[in-house]
Amino acid sequence: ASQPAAEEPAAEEPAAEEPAAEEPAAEEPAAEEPAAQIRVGLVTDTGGIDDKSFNQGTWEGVLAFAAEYGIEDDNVKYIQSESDADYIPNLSTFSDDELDLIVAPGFLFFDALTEVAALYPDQKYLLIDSVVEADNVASAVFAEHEGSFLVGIAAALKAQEAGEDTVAFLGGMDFDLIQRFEAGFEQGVWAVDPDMTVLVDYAGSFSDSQKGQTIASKFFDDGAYIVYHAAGGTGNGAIKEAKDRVQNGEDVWVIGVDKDQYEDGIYEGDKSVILTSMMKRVDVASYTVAEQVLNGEFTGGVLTFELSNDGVNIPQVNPNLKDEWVDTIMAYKAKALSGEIEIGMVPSRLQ
Amino acid sequence: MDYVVEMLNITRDFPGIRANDDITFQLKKGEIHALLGENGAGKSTLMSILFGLYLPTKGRIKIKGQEVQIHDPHVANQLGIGMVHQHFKLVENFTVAENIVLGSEPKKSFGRLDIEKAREGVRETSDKYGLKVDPDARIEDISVGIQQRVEILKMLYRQADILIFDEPTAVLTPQEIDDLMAIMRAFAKEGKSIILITHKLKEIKAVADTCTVLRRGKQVGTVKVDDVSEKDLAEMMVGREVFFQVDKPPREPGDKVVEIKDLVVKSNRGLEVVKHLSLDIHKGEILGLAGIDGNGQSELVEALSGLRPVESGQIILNGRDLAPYSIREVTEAGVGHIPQDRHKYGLVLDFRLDENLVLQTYYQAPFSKRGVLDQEKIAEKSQQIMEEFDVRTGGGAGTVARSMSGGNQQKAILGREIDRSPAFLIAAQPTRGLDVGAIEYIHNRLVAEREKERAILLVSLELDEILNISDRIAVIYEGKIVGILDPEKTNEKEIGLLMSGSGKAGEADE
Amino acid sequence: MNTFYSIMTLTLIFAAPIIVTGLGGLFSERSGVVNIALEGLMMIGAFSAATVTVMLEPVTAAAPWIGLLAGAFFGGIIALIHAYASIDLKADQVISGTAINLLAIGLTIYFAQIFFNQQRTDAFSRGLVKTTTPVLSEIPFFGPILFTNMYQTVYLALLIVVVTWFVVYKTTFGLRLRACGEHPQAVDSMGVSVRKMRYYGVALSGILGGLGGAIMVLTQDTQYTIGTIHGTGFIALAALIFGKWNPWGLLGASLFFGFSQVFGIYSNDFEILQGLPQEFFYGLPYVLTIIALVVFSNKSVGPKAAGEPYDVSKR
Amino acid sequence: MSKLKHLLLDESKYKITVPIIAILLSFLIATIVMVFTGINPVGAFKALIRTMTGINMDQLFTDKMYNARYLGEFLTTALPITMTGIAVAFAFRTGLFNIGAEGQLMVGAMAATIVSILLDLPMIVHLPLVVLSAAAAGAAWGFVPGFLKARFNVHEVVVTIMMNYTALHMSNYVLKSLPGSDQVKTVKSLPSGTFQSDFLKALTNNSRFHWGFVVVILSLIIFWFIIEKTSFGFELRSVGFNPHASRYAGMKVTRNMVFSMMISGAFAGIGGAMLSIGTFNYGRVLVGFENYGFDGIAVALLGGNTAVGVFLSGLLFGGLKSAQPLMQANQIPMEIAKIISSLIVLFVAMKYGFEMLLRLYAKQQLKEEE
Ligand SMILES: Nc1ncnc2c1ncn2[C@@H]1O[C@H](COP(=O)(O)OP(=O)(O)OP(=O)(O)O)[C@@H](O)[C@H]1O
Ligand SMILES: Nc1ncnc2c1ncn2[C@@H]1O[C@H](COP(=O)(O)OP(=O)(O)OP(=O)(O)O)[C@@H](O)[C@H]1O
Ligand SMILES: [Mg+2]
Ligand SMILES: [Mg+2]
Repeated sequence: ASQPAAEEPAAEEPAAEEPAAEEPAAEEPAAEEPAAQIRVGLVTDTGGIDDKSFNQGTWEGVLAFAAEYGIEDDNVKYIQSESDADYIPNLSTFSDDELDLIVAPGFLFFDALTEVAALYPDQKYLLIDSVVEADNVASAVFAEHEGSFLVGIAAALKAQEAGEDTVAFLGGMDFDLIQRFEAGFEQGVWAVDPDMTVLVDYAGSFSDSQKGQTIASKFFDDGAYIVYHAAGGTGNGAIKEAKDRVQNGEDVWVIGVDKDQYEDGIYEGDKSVILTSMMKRVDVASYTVAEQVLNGEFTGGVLTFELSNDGVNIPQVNPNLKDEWVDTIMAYKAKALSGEIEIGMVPSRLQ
Repeated sequence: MDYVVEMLNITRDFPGIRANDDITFQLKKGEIHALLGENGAGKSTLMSILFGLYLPTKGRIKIKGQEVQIHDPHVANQLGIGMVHQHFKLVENFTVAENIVLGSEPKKSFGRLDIEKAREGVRETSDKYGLKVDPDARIEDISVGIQQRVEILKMLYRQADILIFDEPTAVLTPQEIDDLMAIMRAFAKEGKSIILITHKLKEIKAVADTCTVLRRGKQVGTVKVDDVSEKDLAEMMVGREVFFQVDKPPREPGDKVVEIKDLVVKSNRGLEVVKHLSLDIHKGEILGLAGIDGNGQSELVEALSGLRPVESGQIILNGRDLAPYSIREVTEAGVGHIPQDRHKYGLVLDFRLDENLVLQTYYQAPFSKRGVLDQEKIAEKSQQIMEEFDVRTGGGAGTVARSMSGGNQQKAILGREIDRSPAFLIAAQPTRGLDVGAIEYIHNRLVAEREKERAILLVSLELDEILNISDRIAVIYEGKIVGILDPEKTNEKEIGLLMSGSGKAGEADE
Repeated sequence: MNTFYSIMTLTLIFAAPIIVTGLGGLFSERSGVVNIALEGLMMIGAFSAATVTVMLEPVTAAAPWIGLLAGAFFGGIIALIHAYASIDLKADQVISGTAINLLAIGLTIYFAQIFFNQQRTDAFSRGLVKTTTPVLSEIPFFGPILFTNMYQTVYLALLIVVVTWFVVYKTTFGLRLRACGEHPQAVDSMGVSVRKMRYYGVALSGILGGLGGAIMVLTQDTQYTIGTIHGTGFIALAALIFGKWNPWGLLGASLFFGFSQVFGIYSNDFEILQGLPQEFFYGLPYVLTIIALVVFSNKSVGPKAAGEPYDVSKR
Repeated sequence: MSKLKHLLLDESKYKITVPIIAILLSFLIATIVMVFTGINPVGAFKALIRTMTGINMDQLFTDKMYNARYLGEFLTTALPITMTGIAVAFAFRTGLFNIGAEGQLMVGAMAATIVSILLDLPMIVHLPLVVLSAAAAGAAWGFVPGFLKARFNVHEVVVTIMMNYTALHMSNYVLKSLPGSDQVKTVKSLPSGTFQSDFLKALTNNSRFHWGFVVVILSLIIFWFIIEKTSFGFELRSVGFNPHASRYAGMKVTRNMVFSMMISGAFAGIGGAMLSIGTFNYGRVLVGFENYGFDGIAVALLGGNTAVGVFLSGLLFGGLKSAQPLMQANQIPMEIAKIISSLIVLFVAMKYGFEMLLRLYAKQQLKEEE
């Protein structure tokens, strides 16, 4: 299996629909033989490889790739930016070192990568979440609205069961990337129950858990039963608020984002406030492109990760979802894949 | 042995200076022992050693026959030593009682301060010695004289029987000085022993039994006060003959230079403290302004030098009204001002001496051309003032003012103000805290300026000084001039009466 | 009304770390040592508390409370550097404080990398938990504000206000402490060691600053990161000045700061305010502080000797 | 006595020896911390050398040994913090503590961005206009604390801290409102309004080194000239040391205090231009402070608040700052660089302590000789 060895339950999933690249099963190296080597470098933003988010996911993809193909430790490295002023120098450092693939996670790298990619036309780059039009850059984009649609359905089903009529969406920053999460979520909710209220707020930051907690508190006080967050570290505050309230006897839930956040929501034994999560597989993106480079198949251009190739999805295991709900969700997913349902990218408030 | 304090062969070094050099000081029980010396002679240092603020470099101390190590003031307190410092050590926003008990507070449970008990203790002690002080008054609201009583009460509250007074009269009015002298005598009679540091020979003659004289850190001698004259003491202190009377040739006053007409000035608190005051000062004249502190002298001086706005009235200098002028315009119009607080106003202590000497003129030619300073010209000017006014420093014109001695700082200010050749020179307490040598020099310089046809206003709390060098004496009381006197034809008594509002009882010690 | 109660409850929660840290600053400044290092002390406290909580969580349910103690302890330790520099070595207190702030950024994240191999601590799974007190929460008005979904550390903060007021104004220790900030020479000449009093003051500021940081991370965050404290120490300093170095004034000022932060987040809910940009609400408390400082400027005199190294020979 | 001893004991050289001791001691302690926490310190020094000289110690005598880009990037990093260093030093020399360089830098960056984006002028007019507007914005931001201190006696430290936050939120709002901006940045500045230089880029192997360095050098000279040489500087210093005596001497205390803070703010504002039209060429919406103000305090202190000192310490702190990514890449927690910086500040603040120790040492030496 070439599935990234991430910690989440999803890692056990058999790689039925591995995205984009062909399965290089035949080339799996025997342990004794020295494996073919490429050098991969990740330039992080100021968050570092342990940010439980983008940088970490991307790095896990790189590590999984290295483990799978026997790439030596020295050949995968990362360099951390101390501020955004470091993006260009750090990308340049790896470019000067002539690494085979240089990965930049996140749209924040757009300018820096545009500039550096032009200066080093012989280097290969991967940019996540944003598109740089250059032959030597692969741009990975995700259909966040599609994944969010699925968790919207889960939220509505759970709320219906509890007799609640309000759910909420907490966004990091109010721009089109995050608005896609919002759009998908509300469509999912309304697909199940058009009368349900979806509260929306944006924190203006991806790293302010204090604010996340406060907004979640506000949501819950205003009657929200479930909060879906697409806010990185800010969302951790929302999870904390839910945990506090649940331990205090209230019944509230949070839907995680980017990876399976079940663990983060555990408040007692193995009980978690995380209803489900909208997984955005950045690890798959870095893994896939690294594989392309190793196999000499790197083409650059835009790679889209979506429902159809499991680039976005809900976790394989959802202890807090009833099986019948999962079935319902899968049914909607099939409709979306078949084109029966169109999932829009713009939230209703902006239409 | 009947000595209560014996400081034997005390030496104390500071970086670069030996402040006390092998000094032996002995105090008998019930005695008032004066400590005399020029500025920087080492008096405060010696007493700080006794009080535990500094440790001696060498030497031994015995208290009541016991050899002791006084390594901090707490030990001194326990040995019964109390000190009234030259600058009061009172917490301004605390009450009298809080200040007095600080450090040895009566306590209740939970470490609570027993303020009732404190108050009572204070009242008891103050009643016993007739020091009328309200224990609940805040320090910032009471007069300097009362503050000093609080300092004294602090010692008494701790049952001190060895009392040190460092220049206690410098800040007091004549009446308060008399009261203090009486209090000291009462203490001595009761068996307390007193050390009195002062520059005022008259006071030594008035209350002290014994006097120890220091000069440049060395002990010159210890004498019975009754056996010597003021002149003898002064000579011991300075090491040469001293003339108390300034040699001042008589002269006819010239034209009016300054005309103060109907001047009204307000204090910081917004009260009128100079009330429709009128006064003339003539060319070639020293006009002495006598008065008890707080009768509007400071505000008058500040108004004259432009530092304080004038409410109404005029200050006419050679025909021009300065009242609406800014400080700089007043300065440029030819007013020189030796300020009373030389550290606050007179000098930028962190500047070099040469920078201080051009403090008002730095922007003018030749010191500055098109906004750029000419260091050479500034250096030349400093050299000239330093030579002319005998300003002595460790490192020449480049010395930082903070490290200069008080006397030399004052000479530098005097030199700077006189050198600007002002038509009108205001000297506010120009000799406060200085030793007789320095005082003599400054008096002579002021008289010399008079010879150069300048108008000089001398503001002083010292009647001696006023009587000594003034050509005319104006007495100020509650913001008004209440009398103009001829120094030849008046005496301290008459001035004193006028200063206290023509002698009406009760008003003088407000 | 619901919204009102929510805002009030959150205001108290936001204010708690400001109050506790500000009181720390009060002890230090009352003793005569300016403490601009509060921010750094909070960081140290928050880091220690988060680390201890993460490590002890599997062992004991009391982990967050032990974390609070650890925060206070390490805050106190680091404050001693400030004390040594500014009391014994007569360093400029503002500069020494600035250095501590910078040091705290470096130290906390450095040790996070050593302990956790990442630039933040691991996330603790619970931290402190909001509680609704039975019975008391039924009290009209106060119940929903004070006893519903409230952290117990808020009660702790309010308790420390009372204790501080008592210590500073009612005890002999307080008398000496205040005197040190006003006129250290006076204290010294009465045989009380200024050095010792100032060490107490600064150490207390570290203990309370550390505790403030610990409260902040355990109630308002899920792990310690470089952004956990985000300027709250400076806000505490402003609250101290705004509150005129008085525990009750400080309480009021802290509530004001807490309120304005919460209000910024709630501003969307009020229709008339929706036209205003979020940044307006983010910036408002700071602008208001400046205005308040100006309005109260004539009386806002802090401890007179704060900021000056104590010099025995100074007259 | 050896030469080194001589130098150590010379009181007049304390101004130089104490900062050097502070630097050495800081590095020493940081090394000890690294060793005790199981980190090999060699990598940290290699990273520092590589960023500050461009020489890669791991690739000596290969074609990858030298890369001028590092040098260029390091200098680029040093520029804004040298500017905030000048700002803080200038205020210090006039008796004020400017902890608000951060905010002044932000509004400077904001103003530079606005003018460089919205105006389309020939470079000869445009660029100076951009720099001046950055200076003006910084000065305006410095005016507030200066004025409030002078007029209402409100402590400048607190006001500047508040002004920093105000600057953060205001400039974020303004930048986001500019035409074409998104949530995190503005559109690019017009080339005529930036410091960017193909020549300098080529010279330093495509680093972002830019013409801003000329402005920094000029600022250092202006700083030195105003403070040391002019009667205006005399007045500013005098007011800083003793406002009472300065008023007595006829100087306008209020006005001078305000001027001090404004000039200081202008320097910091130009520091902002170093970022927005130098390092970057667009305006950035910031999540939080970037500590340029604190770096400036460190630079000013270590540099003894003199022009030459600020120049040298600006380079040192610039090096420490730009070496951090390489440190992290070498498995060294990059915060060690921050620990070093803060220790330097701490030790410089403790200078009296060091001077005391040196004097003690001198005394001992004398005794031994006797
Ligand atoms: N803390 C100190 N450090 C260095 N030198 C000092 C210190 N205190 C006093 N000196 C020096 O010691 C000498 C004696 O000073 P001291 O204050 O004892 O004089 P004094 O006789 O009390 O003077 P005054 O009449 O002005 O009060 C002076 O030359 C002074 O410069
Ligand atoms: N800390 C110190 N270090 C060095 N010299 C000092 C120190 N403090 C005081 N001096 C010196 O002690 C001497 C006397 O100082 P002092 O302050 O008593 O002067 P003064 O003219 O008597 O002032 P005051 O008006 O306060 O009585 C001066 O030579 C002064 O320079
Ligand atoms: Mg003295
Ligand atoms: Mg004196």
